[in-house]
Amino acid sequence: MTDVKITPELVKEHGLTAEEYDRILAALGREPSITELGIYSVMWSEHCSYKSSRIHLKKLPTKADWVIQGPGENAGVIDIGDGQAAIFKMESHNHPSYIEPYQGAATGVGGILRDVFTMGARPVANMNALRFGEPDHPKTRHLVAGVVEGIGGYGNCVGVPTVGGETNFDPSYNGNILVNAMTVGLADTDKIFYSAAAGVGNPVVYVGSKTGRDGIHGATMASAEFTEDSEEKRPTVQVGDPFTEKLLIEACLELMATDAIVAIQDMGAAGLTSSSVEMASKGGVGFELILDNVPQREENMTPYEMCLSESQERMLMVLKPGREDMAKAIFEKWELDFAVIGTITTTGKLTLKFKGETVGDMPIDSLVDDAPMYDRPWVPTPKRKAVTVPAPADLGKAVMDMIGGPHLSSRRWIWEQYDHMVMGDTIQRPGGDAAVVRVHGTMKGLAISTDVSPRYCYADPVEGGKQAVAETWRNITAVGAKPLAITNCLNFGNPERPEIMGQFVGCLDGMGEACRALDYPIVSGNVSLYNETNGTGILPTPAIGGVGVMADIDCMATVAFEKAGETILLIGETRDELGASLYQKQILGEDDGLPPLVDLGVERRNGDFVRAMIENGQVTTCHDLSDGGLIAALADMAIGGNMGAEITLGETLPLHVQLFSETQARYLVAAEADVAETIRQEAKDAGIPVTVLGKTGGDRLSVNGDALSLALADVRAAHEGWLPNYMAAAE
Amino acid sequence: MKARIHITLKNGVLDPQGKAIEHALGNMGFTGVDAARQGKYIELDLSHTDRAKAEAEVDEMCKKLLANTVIENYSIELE
Amino acid sequence: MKARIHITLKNGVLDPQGKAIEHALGNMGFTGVDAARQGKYIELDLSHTDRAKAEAEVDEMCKKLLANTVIENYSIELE
Amino acid sequence: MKSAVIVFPGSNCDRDMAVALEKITGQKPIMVWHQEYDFPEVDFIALPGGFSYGDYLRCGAMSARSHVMKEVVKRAEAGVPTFGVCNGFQILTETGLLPGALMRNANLHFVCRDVEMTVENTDSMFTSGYKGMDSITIPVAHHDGNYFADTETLDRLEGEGQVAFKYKSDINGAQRRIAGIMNAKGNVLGMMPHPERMIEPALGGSDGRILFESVINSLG
Ligand SMILES: Nc1ncnc2c1ncn2[C@@H]1O[C@H](COP(=O)(O)OP(=O)(O)O)[C@@H](O)[C@H]1O
Ligand SMILES: [Mg+2]
Repeated sequence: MTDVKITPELVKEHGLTAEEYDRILAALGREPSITELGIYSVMWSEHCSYKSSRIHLKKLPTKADWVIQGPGENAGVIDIGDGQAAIFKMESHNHPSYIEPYQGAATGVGGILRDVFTMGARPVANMNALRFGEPDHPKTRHLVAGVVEGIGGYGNCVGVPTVGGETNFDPSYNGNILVNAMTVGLADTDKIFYSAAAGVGNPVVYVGSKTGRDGIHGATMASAEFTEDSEEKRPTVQVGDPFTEKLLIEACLELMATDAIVAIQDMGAAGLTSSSVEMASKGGVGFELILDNVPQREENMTPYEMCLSESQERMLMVLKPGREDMAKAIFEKWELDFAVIGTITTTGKLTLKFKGETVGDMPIDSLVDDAPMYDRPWVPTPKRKAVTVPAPADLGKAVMDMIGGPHLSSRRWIWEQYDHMVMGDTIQRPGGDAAVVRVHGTMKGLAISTDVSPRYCYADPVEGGKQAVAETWRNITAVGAKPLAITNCLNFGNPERPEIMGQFVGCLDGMGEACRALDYPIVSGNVSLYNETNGTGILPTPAIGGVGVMADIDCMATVAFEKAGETILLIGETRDELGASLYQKQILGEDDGLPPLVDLGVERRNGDFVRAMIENGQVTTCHDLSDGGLIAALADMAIGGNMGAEITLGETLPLHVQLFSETQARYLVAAEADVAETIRQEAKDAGIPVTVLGKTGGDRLSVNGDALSLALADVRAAHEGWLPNYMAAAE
Repeated sequence: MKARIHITLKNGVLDPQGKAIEHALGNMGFTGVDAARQGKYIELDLSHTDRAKAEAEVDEMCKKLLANTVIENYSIELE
Repeated sequence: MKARIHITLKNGVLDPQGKAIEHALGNMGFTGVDAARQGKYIELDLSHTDRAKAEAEVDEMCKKLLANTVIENYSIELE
Repeated sequence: MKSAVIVFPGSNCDRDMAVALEKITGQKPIMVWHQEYDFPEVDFIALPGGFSYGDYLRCGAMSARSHVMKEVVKRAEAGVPTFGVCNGFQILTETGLLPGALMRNANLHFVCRDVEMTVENTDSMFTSGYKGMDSITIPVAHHDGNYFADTETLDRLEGEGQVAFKYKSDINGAQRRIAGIMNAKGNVLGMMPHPERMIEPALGGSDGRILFESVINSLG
């Protein structure tokens, strides 16, 4: 069947262990051909098989009455009422973006868009969660520029608004940046498409771009730890073609409006191989593919290359018999390739033919179910001790450094490069707690937020995992929406190290606990391991993307102060929680102590209270407290509304603790005095801690008179200036 | 001295622009175009007088800024 | 036959890309660059056999699509 | 008002334009796919924003050479109000219906944000509703909005009242901060900002709506 001899070296080059190779021999009852070896290697890679994470992912809560489809399909699906569904997922494109930031990030966006429209959804919003190395690292600026341009280049061209995200800098990402992209789409609940193939004899159809030698072995690369010289090897990176993607979206949605499609799946990592194997496996059928029929961009492509190519903008479908011509006409109208490349069989095998010969014949089960699954050894992260965190030498300077520094400064420079308004439904633009996108043609809104605080996850994975989920929940609540479900992208170091595996297990435990307590299940996700260079892992970074719904976009809150003389209220209790805080890390240069405790009962109680105030129209100005604590939130609100504030804090805790503590489950709201008084009463009656802090107005931010008094203009200049100044500075 | 730099996509790298040009020319009735590729062309005016030094420096500029050597090739002519 | 087409901005048309290159090279410590201009480079594979005809047709392609003669000049080499 | 929205492969503000037209005129526009160039008579033709043909080669270049544009040019020359936004503006310059060209933004970055503009001529069919307004706010979202024309053309545009809008501050390097221009007859307008994105308070304001209402009023 093959003339390439399979040597132990070749097996190793394919990232397979000797033991894994033995499993292949057992599954086939013979030696694999080179094409088969390649296919097993990608199917069994960490990226496709989740071999280190599967055992733990199973423990996550994935069900609720409103969940239509949980993990396991291309994206998760939730019911948002009125016969409509929100479909969403987040995915990483970390390694490719480090090697070629523009194309890596661009193709990351392209890939996640396909995951969502594959299911019949029109994509309506993109988000991006980005982590870069320290600003002073010589590569950081170039990576930020390229990644942001790539995300914009792709999303803007496709015409899906990029409405939010998050951006962090930390030395642990110096050699391993994280680029996590999320897409949210909308569909009717009765028009959702799945990937399970069915119908023996049905045609298997390839549509989209032609196949080239792009990113061959990209999937295995994404699972291999970086070493210094992988930068030198410069593996083939894929180039995205957003124009073709746009055509593909329109063509697929047009075909989906008919009844021709039995099953559909995008070709993502490991391209044709993983898409056909997954479709066949889910449907319990076999696939026979005639590789000669695959549209090819380059000459003399081998079966190996065609099966492993990661060329972008391609989809695989199973059609009902006799619908080929109608489908073909649609794809030709959109000037896309269309080819029948195979049929569904009863064999339970993936059979590959090329030039009249069989070049591969593998049991589907062996590719999926026999994939190795590891219960890797892990050790729990040692518990830290509580610490007392001292006051800064100069309070005003500390506040200015934080608000005008890399961590809290405005990301305007980023989001202004993204078209965040196309499609005409962006009701809350980037810069607030959650983005809000109107459900087209209705008064409903989808609220979306991505969050995680890697500092906390590093200090205490369980609390950090809880906090990440809770923070998206809180951000969605703060705009007035009801959080419904989440997707995630779990970025960690090398799982073969027990400490890293311990972080992973801990974060998942925490996430699961929070999801259960908040009725906020996980419906899709992605795992990216081996984010490590020369043995140093990234901070554990389980990025969470939350989605919620509001019934009426006219009852929505934003962070900006609206009117002078309004009363500012703090909902929730402030404790001395400066361990693992941004203040401690940035101003004192230390990272120690316990991260803030996440009390999920309190989180839910406070959040439900705040949401009700927004829903019933009492409050239109609200901001949750997160990194940087009270003073950071207050500054955001003042800058957003171009209006100062004057507040007074009591003496129960030291001033710097009250300003910088990152105690969870807290919100700032502003309202007219009489409304504020009502709210205060209602909170008290509900047993929710509430404090009147002061009033909006003026052109300064002042706390306790002169204890802290900053000109708003200076605060704004620092906040808005840091990122553009940093990016404009000489390399 | 003048440097003329051509930057083209490496073999096998997808060239969406070239593909679109091919297509558009076909639609406009130009039938004889089998393939189109698009690259960049950069001209630099240099104050160098030493040719060898200029060449080395322009090569460095290409590597460090002008070309994206992950996906692009470049060639330099000095004049 | 192959056509190599250079498309450059006309004199007097501000070239934002060229300016940015100049600037970036300066920042990176390359001192000898007095000016930079960025243009396009397009290669066409032609099925023509008649050189004169090919030249005329490529010229038309440039006029009608490849160059915007309001702001750009073009030059054609056949090979 | 009967209107048509021309759709090219890669247009992506076609739906936004159609929604705005329907909301404001009360009538669904017809969507004209670029290959269906034989479309019914309409009172108003809109070329929407987006990335037709991926903005490859030059923004708007390939669309401008399409069959449907031959038809649009014919009708525009015969006096049908024709309106290009963003990519539509780029297409209008590429066809020669409007002078000049739109180049890469001076800072090379895509820019998406609200911009303040002055209305330079409030006597046109597109802008009469802006009489008395010192400044209006409409969002931009483009990579190539840097308007260029030679000095003579610029002087003529300004002298003849063909400049419709100017940015109040420089956002993309455009000569004389030009944001939108009209042809000599005043029935063709091209502009970079997106009025169809500013038609209701929920989207941040309604200044864009006035433009469409002006056209409706002028048609009587
Ligand atoms: N990469 C990005 N892309 C788009 N928007 C971003 C990005 N990074 C941050 N933002 C936006 O900046 C604002 C502040 O972000 P962040 O500080 O993470 O908010 P929060 O603390 O409320 O989670 C949010 O509106 C967010 O959507
Ligand atoms: Mg927030």
